[in-house]
Amino acid sequence: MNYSASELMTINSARLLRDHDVVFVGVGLPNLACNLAQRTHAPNLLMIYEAGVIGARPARLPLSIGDPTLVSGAAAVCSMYEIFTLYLQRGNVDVGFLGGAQIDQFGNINVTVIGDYNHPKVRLPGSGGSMEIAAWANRCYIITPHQLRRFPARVDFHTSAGFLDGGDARAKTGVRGAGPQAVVTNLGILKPDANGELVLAALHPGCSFEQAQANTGWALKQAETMEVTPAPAEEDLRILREELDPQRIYI
Amino acid sequence: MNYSASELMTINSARLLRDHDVVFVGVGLPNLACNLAQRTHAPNLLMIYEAGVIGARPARLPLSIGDPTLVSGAAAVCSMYEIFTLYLQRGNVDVGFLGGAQIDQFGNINVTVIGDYNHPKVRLPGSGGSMEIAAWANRCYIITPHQLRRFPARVDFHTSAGFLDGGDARAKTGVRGAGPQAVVTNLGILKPDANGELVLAALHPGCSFEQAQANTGWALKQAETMEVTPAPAEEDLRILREELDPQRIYI
Amino acid sequence: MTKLTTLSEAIRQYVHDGDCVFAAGFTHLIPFAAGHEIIRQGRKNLVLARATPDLIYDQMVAAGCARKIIFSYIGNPGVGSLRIVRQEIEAGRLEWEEYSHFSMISRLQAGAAGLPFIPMNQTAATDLEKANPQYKRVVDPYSGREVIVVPPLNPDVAIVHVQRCDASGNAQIWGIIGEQKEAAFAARHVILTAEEIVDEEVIRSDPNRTVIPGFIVDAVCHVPYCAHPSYTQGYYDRDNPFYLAWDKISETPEAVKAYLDEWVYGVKDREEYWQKLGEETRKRLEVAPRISSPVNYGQY
Amino acid sequence: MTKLTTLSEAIRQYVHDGDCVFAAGFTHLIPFAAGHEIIRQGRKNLVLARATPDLIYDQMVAAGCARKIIFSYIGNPGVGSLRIVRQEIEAGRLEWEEYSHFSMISRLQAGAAGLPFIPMNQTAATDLEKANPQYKRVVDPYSGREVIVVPPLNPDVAIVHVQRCDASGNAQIWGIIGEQKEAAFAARHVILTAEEIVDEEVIRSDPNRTVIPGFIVDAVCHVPYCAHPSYTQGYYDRDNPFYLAWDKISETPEAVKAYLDEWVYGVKDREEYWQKLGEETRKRLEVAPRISSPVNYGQY
Repeated sequence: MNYSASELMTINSARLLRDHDVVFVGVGLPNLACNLAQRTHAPNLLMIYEAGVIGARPARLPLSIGDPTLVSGAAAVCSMYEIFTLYLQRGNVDVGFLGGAQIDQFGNINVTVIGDYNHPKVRLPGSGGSMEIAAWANRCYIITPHQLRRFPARVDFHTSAGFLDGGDARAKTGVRGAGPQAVVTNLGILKPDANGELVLAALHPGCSFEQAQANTGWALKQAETMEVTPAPAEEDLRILREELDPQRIYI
Repeated sequence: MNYSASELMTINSARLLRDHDVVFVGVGLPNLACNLAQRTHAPNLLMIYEAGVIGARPARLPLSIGDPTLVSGAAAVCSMYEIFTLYLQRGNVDVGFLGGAQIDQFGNINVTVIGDYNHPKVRLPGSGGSMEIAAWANRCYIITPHQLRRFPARVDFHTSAGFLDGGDARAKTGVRGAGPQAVVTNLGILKPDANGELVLAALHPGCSFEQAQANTGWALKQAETMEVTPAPAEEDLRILREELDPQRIYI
Repeated sequence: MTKLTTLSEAIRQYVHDGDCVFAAGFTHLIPFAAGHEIIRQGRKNLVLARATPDLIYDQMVAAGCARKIIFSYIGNPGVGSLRIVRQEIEAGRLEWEEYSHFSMISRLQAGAAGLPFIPMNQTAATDLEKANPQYKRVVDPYSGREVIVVPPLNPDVAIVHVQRCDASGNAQIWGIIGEQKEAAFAARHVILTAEEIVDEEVIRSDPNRTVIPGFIVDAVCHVPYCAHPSYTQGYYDRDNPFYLAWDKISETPEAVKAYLDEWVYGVKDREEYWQKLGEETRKRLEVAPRISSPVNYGQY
Repeated sequence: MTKLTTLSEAIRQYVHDGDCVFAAGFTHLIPFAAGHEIIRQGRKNLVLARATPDLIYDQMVAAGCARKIIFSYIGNPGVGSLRIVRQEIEAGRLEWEEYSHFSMISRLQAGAAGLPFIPMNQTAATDLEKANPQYKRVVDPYSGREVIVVPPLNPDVAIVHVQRCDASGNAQIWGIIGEQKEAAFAARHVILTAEEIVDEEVIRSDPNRTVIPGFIVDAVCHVPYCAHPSYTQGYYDRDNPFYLAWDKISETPEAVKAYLDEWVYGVKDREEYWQKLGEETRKRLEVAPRISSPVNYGQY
């Protein structure tokens, strides 16, 4: 069976979602993953969008976080201040999805700047919602291609917190969310160990530890029980290709 | 011409309102005064009700602060948190009306308790909105019958601030509103002097300083220029009696 | 996922002796039927929180349900004194914790927003601040001046009456919205009572009207006329004569007992209560329609 | 009292060189026509504040209107980089002040609420806090733990696009409401642009839908299609091909100049712009109706 890296990451991300999860969804692959999960094993998944949309039922693939298709037919709309207070800060969000230009050994994320903040070599978009999502969602998932430049040992800038320097550093800050629980890449899945360090927990079919290590900027450990992810099911691919992204914009 | 004390107080209160004033209205006499002003010299008066109603156009006399007649046909409705933040605390309210079981020499108001707070002799309703209205409306007006027990030299409890102990005591707190600008009674009108002390500034037709003094719990001073208020106009009385309170509930 | 249940079952499951209860609704949508059901089920030692206790808490206090009241204005709105709450406070038989409206609603806002405290500007009136140790001060780090702060209020259960909701609890309210949303988000459990349970497509035709999302709701109860003698905008009017009558009833323990016996203990549920009110009262509270102009969300 | 005027006159009167401008709208209702009019009138040294600068600020920065930008996310939404803002920041030619979305909107909320600061819980990510001295900390007097605070943002002028309002500026919005209300209440002056100016009876038929009351509004401008290439819920769709096209245009100064010459300086106003877009584009952005279920307010 043939599938793209995006399809592989989307399907593996969908598997991490549980029925009745309240998910803070981003556009692109997270949106596809949530819609896929809802059509398969998590029919009661509740999708919340940063723009203030609750229980969206997009009739078409949303092309931006504020696409009007998210609103028509949604259960509720609220203001931006409300989505960050009543929903996120209050602890009503189970899952947040994050991406990042850099993700480091302890799951910290940089989407702000490459180089010095005040004299940026590359100026990135900045936090948007990610600083608070990473802090306050019960669980966070990161979807990103596995490339060496994306996985440095340390991020240039802490836009959002993973496990900081590891150990109990995150817990000591009193932040409510449990932090990044998985990083889904095109090679496998990284998960934090007891010390908060991202270790390789699963490989996708046909991928090797050596590939993962070659694309990771620190000495990558393996989880005690290394798994191989099941290959994407035909039905999952059909839903992605025929129903969710027929124009193949993201997959 | 015959008129009641309530009519007299209402008409004199209405005169204090200016066109385009944004008024935080209470039910009862303040509501009548505002509606009278709007039908006479202040057609652009904007009425805001504590329950979160902006630009109300009540079709009947509202019997409580949350009467549904305030909402039907209003310009806007907002939450209670919003009425106190976006409107009052932000400084968008020109005029607030207050009443009180006790009003003292410096315009401080008590609607909380007679006697000791923890062992109340008479437990009154408490602040409601009045603590913040007295602090943050640009101007406050008090409507109350002139009775000795209502005008003690000092209130038992500072529910809302007038000029505190006088002088610059209020200004020093940094509170934005200018405080009580007039107390309209059935005998006349008290206004704060430069020291914040309430002095008799006007008498209604046929009322005397001696009457006012006899019903005031401190040595009442007279303003430099004492006025006699014009008698209620026939048209004002007609509007009150025929249009605003035909069942004579408040007047 | 349906959360439909009876009010009696919802109260049984989510209101326990000793709980802090927030029966929401600023002058509008006051869930009287829920208060009556709590009385019928004999709950004790409740902490009753509401900006304006209104007749609902006066009756619950009279029935012996409460140990403490948290409020910002105790009056019979538009009528006068709230006799029973007042008398119990004066007699030292009821604990109380008191705020201004703004600090009361700020506590709920902090509770709903997940904040450890929320600031307010000073009012120069400091006696309540001295009387209630929940008020504290914090220095504004920008100006060096002090602001007043209050801690979050997170009731064990909020009871919120709404005009319409779907079976999952996505709820729409119009007219005075008071603190309905904040109460629901602040509370640990949420019981909705609704004039109408509608198809979810009605709710989803106007998502901006939704004040409470279903996923924070525990129980959805179809209780028409739940708010009588207060009102529901567009459904029925405030029963002002009853507010006046209560002023008399609450003057004597005998009259209060007779009222509770007849109108609370003596009826099974709100439907029986509503029928018992009689044709004339029901007729008097009817309102003629005044319909909103629709808006277009567009098919995208 | 009517506040109707032209957009050109409103910009002339309420937007001055050096002002802090908040052109509101989170992904929706972005007042592009107002941005273009500001460019045409040649304003300089503006401080441009918005959570997401979007193409509107990219174009205003390109046209030399801005000295500084206040933001929480600089991207071409759904497309990629916001090239001009990014390049001016990288080149050190544009000052910037940066927040997360939540702290950005908290600044507006503090500004709208009249508060000297507003708290947020900690996020454990402290680099932005270190980079931006506007962030400060305050000790929660209840727990002894620190919270993060930001000061109010009070722009000189907010420009808010709405679906409908009356001539006095009582404005109704549906779809994503973002920070429209907070921006209006926080700002010293408010310019409304509206798809439709309606009779006040339309507004007053549904007061709960009103987000901005007219009395805080300075100017009301009837500007259909103001938000293109962003969108107005129920009126027209987002012009996604233009968002993609801007990614190419903004690669070279020549293409940007040609764009501004043709589509901003080269047209008189939004109506000319909209006609110039052509029948095909206009047709492509049309949306079929999807109407809200009405509600009943009742005649009281």
